[in-house]
Amino acid sequence: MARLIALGAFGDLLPLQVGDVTCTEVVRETLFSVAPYRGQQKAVSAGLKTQLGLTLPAVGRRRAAGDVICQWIGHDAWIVSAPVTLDGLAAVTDQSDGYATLEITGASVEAVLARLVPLDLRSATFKVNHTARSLLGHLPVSITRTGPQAFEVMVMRSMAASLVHDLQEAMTGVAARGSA
Amino acid sequence: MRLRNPGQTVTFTFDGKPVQGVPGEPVAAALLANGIRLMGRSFKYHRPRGVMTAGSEEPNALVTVGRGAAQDPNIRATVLEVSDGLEVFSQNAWPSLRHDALAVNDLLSPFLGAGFYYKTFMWPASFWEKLYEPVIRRAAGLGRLSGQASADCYEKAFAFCDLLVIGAGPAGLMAALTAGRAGVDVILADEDSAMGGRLLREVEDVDGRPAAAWVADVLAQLRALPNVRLMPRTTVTGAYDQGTYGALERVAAAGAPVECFWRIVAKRSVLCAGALERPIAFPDNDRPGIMLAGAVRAYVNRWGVAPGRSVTVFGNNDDAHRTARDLAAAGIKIAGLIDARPDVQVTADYPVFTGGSVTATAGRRGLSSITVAHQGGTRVIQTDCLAISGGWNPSVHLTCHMNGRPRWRDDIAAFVPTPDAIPGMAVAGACNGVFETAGCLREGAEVAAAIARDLGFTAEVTLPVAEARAYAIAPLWEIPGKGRKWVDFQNDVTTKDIALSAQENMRSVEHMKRYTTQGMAPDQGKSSNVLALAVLADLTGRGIPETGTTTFRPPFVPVGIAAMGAGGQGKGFAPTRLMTSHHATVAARAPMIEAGLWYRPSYFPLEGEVSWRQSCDREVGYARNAVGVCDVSTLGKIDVQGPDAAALLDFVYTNRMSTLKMGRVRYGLMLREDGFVMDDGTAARLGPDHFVITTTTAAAGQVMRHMEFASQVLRPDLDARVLSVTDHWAQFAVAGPRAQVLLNTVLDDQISNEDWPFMACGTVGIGGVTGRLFRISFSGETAFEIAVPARYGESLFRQLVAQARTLGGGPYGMEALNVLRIEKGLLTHAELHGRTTAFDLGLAGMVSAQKDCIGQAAASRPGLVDPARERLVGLRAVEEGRRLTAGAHLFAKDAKAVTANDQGYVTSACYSPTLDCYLGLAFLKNGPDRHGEVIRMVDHLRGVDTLAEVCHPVFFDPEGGRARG
Amino acid sequence: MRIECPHCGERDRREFYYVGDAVALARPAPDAGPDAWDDYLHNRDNPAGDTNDLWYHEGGCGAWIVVSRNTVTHAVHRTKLAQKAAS
Amino acid sequence: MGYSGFGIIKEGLFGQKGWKPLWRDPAPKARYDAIIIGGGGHGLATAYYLAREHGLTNIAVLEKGHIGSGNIGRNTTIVRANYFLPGNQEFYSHSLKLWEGMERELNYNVMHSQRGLINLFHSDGQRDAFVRRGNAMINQGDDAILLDRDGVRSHLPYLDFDNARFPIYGGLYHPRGGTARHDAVAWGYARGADQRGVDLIQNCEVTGIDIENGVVTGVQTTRGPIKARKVGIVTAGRSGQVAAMAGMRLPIESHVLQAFVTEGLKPVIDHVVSFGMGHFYISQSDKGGLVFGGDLDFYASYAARGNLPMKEHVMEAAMTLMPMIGKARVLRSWGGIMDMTPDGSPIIDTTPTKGLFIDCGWCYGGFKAVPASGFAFAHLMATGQPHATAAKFRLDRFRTGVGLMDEEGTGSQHNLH
Repeated sequence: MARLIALGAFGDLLPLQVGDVTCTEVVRETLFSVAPYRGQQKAVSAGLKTQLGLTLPAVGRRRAAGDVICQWIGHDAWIVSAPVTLDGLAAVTDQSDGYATLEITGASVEAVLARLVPLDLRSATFKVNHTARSLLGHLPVSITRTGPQAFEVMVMRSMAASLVHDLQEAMTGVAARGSA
Repeated sequence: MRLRNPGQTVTFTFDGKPVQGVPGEPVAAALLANGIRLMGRSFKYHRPRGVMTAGSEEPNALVTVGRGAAQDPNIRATVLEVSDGLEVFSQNAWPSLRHDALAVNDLLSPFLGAGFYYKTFMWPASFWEKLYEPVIRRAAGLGRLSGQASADCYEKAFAFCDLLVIGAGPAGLMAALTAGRAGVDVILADEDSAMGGRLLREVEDVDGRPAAAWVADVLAQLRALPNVRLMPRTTVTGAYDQGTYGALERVAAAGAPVECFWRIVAKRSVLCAGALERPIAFPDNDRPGIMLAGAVRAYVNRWGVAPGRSVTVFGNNDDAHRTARDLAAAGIKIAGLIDARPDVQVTADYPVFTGGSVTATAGRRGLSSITVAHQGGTRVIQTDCLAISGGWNPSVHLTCHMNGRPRWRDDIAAFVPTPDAIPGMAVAGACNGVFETAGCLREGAEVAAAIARDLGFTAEVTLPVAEARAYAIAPLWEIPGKGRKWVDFQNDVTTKDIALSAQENMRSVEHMKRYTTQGMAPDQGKSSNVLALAVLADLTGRGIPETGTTTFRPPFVPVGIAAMGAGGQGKGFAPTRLMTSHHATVAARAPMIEAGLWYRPSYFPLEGEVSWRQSCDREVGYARNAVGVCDVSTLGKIDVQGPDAAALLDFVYTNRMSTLKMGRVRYGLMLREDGFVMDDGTAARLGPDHFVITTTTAAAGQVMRHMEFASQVLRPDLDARVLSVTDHWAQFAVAGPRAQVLLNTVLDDQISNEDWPFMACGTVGIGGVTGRLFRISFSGETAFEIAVPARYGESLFRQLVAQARTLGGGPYGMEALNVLRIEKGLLTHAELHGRTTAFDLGLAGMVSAQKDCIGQAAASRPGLVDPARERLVGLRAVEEGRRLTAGAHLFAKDAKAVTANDQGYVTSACYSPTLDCYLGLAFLKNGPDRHGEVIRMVDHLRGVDTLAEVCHPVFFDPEGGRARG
Repeated sequence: MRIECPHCGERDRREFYYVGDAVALARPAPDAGPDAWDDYLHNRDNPAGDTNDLWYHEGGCGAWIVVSRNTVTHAVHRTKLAQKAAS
Repeated sequence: MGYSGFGIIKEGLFGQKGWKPLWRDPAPKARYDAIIIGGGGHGLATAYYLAREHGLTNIAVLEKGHIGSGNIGRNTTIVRANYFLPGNQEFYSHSLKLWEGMERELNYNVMHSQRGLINLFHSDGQRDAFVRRGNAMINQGDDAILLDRDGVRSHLPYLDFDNARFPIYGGLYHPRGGTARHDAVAWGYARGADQRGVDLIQNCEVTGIDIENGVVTGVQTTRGPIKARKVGIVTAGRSGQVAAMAGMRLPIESHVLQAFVTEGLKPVIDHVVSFGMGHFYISQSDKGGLVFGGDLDFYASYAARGNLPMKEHVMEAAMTLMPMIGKARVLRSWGGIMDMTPDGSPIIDTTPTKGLFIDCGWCYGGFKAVPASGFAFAHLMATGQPHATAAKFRLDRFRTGVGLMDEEGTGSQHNLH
């Protein structure tokens, strides 16, 4: 009989602070991807409303109800942070351990991300609860603005160390400039 | 000589000698201030050279900065800012800048004209690599790399804006101000350390104030606008598609990355890059002390440095007079002004020669005198600085980056940009051929206002009062007469070279460029291109427009590889993917090897083992005799769900998956549409509409893309969803006769052979955690793969390994895995290398003829099913002690090892501890028909030449009884 | 180079994988014969001008996209989801 | 006139007045025995060998721009014979032999420098694949040496052996590989062809191919119609357009490949180095510039210019492999139009139109092939039979699947070779 110990995705790499920017691990017990079958998007949205109190957000958006989030994650797919039952309506796949997620915050956070992400993440164009799939350096990521100076970055769990490496390099460069 | 009290100074060194400089000024200014005119040697003839310009276009004053790993060659002394302790060295001179041995080339110049090397150095053949080329290479080149990695940091970044203004001279400042006030999101980038462009260099008033004061005022206004971002020290280096621009920033902050390469995305842009002055071709026009007139004014007006004590000015336009005026105002002696235009009326208290030209110069290491031919005769003038102005060339470079061709304007004797050469880019000011301040200010403002309105803003144009006067120029390219007249100073190309090029029918401008090397030096012909093609046009009798230009290409200024490649150094080049067992594996001292982006253990050495083979053989024994544990999480895992999931799998796999029973796994083969094998793996059916398939580690990304392609592009009629779950699951192979025993130590419910037959799959509990169990084997043994959510991966791995050790087993790495699979004739990408078919692999039976699948049609091409193809076989070494090696080629037993006799090649080979002999997998012509034949295997590279017996590729347990156990 | 993803908006070229001509949308029947399959797999109009080709938003949302663009100027005229173009 | 060191001295003393044009600028005649469309390296070499090997001198090369304005003047100048698949092996082996005699044959110094090429590998699997290649090279009579990590270090001490993302396991060393001055190859063949009577006609764009009853009769050009019973298409990235004039659809997609050169530097890289994992290759020109490149931009293009992502990727590869290169500055980048085939190997063949021949599909490896391509294409045009070294470069191999030469193993996606 085994006794399995759960470990975080980032090990002891986080938290990390350089200059005025800090990265901390975001832990969500469960994550499920939801990919509605053909013609079932409305039904899926209704199902989520009933079960989680959240409907499917638009492309490029996240919705939250309390701790539960529902976020667009790609072509015809969303991700929710609580178990859902959508039999026959959508492909629901357990991704609870598929991602490493961190939050990056601080006054220079946009400058740090501008070193790595080929998106206009300035607050005028990329607002709170806007989410995008893109690259961070060479890593495929999902990036969401969670506050005026805060973003959440999700990366494939196996790439967690690379994510921290790339962010740390950018954070160090930005901090050394004094102000960006 | 300094014209004003410098105040605070810093000390740097030039070739080891201390020099005083003023913070912020370029090294070239400091050297001139200290009377140092000789700053470099030319590329080919090693001619003494001084500074010629005051900007990044400098062809002569290239220096090396720093030493050791920090050594930085080919830095423009006109851009490099002085700082305390800066070490500056001249380059391309030996033993010293003053006494350069290779200056002998200058004496040999009659023999070293354009393209001389194409005509000689051909005999004897071997002398090229041994003698001629090494000598040429040593003489050529400019600065020297240290050969070591620098410790300096570089970075890259992205920026976005509505409007990118390129250049902060009068046009750029007005453009940024006008658009910025309108509320447009503006980036203003300028390559200088201070913004203002020409206004910092010229003596004139704007809005009733000295121009520099007006600039300061505008910059203050711009800084106060939150929608305007100022990027000084930032050169826009290239224009790319859809409004993407490259830009290089020289970061000023100490300790910060030294350079940042920006990718700027702009809805619109305005090019306000100004203009570059051009020289005139007259004999020996390259001596230190001969400078462009605008540069002379910049040193005098901006930096307060006199480039000479007795200055002469030579030009074909009014800037010559402006130069003399500024020099006189600064109290510098003017030894003469030569205006090539005969009809100019000038009164001045210095000698003026209208209709004159400079016909000779003297002074080996610095100008001492010039000879002037004028309407009244010839005169020799003693002078240590000659300011020349052949007119201005608009900086059209960026507008040519998308193959735009500039057009010639006769009235200003210059090329100007073709409108809309870059989509979204407008052009304003001097780079558009407007050579007076008022016009630049107006054009910058008006162009920006129009863009602002286009973008939906309300813009007003408010213009300051400024100098407005016509640009009066009489084209003058080459002064007639004998002597060498430099056109391309950097590459030592003279008018004679261009003439020889034309004489040899290298008359197209591209041929001339490539034959003479004009325009191919670091300055990319910024000062020489127009002059060169004008000279060529004269020689060929074609006009300048007909002659045309060569193409300006990015980057506008040279960009360091470290800047554009920032982040790539070391491990930054590609992501690394780590298995959940990574730390435990490293702790076990397993050497890690790359598998795609992943790191996997090669083997797990035990105390006392001295070679990898010992460890490998032991680990093979675990699986064959006890139990081995291997992390296989790197294999791609793709979840396929939906009403048509089975149909989609039938379409992407050669064999049928729709007939697979729930709770069962099937081996599957995927083809590319061209009929060759793409990948193999397994499909497990978890529910009626739910499968999880595995891919090889190497092909995981490709298969995912392929599945999406099949689903979205080829079969959108099928309702199925495809998702990678590779990272969610940590998955471990447990292989060996005691695999089941081991599993039962960790599983919540005991399993038996009856419940979990070969190729069964299902859900299991491990310490209360829900996992998956697959009874599949890549070793030929009784084997399972057990999967748990990744957060539990490390924990499960440690427990499996610990339990395995108690059962006489342990972890195994890639080496053992490879041996185990070769013994069983199982395939990896050594065999699935993209050129092999199911037929070649003996798997033709897996290609169902009853249904359509990707690759099926093309796989039936005659060339893909020819029995004579190289097809998979096993090889068993037959000579005692002789190994088989992967990469060796195969020949008939008595044939010579030459291409004509080539029968195939070995893809995988190993020593099999199980069978105590060397085994190989190979592709052999007609292979399956040749079992039992002894063939010759030759690996020239490794020095192996041996015999092997052809056999079936499954060497061990061919009946497969062990896996079914 | 920037390409409009129908989901994500205009994105940098680095986020995309390119496969080639959108001929892929017109996959022949299995029994269409060697010439049809040869054309499909190998032969291309390869225009110096406007073309339709297939891109995959691999570093983004994972959509396959038909891009109408010009091979000489690199102008991008239109894009649409391959899923819609194909069905 | 012949070129020699003596000539250099004589002309140096007498003001260079004696040098003659490298080629004439003849007006096109109404009729030739054969026409070559395309005045690039392959076309000029074809004309040269038609004249020299087959005595066909009443021929013209039609070039829409200037001689050598295509990929011959845009490549990274690498010359090698390190292929491993039948068809390619014998062809490139032949080509390298022609290179080795080229300068004396053409009396023109193309600066062919056999400085050695090292292909690096980064895993055991890659080593085995390179061993297969190296053994094929030796079977073919060419040279190859397997270097281990220390062997690579002795040649290339400046590589990052400690921190590179993909560690250096070793390399395949091809001592006879090297570089040449690309433009000079075009000029040398042009001069040689011209001396043998070939008309090189610049600024003459072919606008149509005349075919009567399935037989070629001549071409239409911007300088008027020209008759010929044999026409060879040698137009690289533009092959699709020209072939379309004859109603052909080719297995070719045209792609942009970028290349880069740095400012002049004192000797620092003495070999040609190729980094397969990073798709990066580099050598140093005799003038001192580091000449390097990487992969295609990967999208079909005729723009002869590329975009930033691939530039950055190439520079990042340089930085992980040889970080000492960081302070070298790129002064120019450009692009060529690559005629990519579905297996990455070329086509030298007849066409369905009698008298019309085609030589294309060189992908981004055409430079080293110039002499053998010209040699084989001339043989095909003159005799109607493929030359033994190029017999496998068949147009129909894709339809039949017979004799595919997919060195990369990436299959029928044009941009992956």
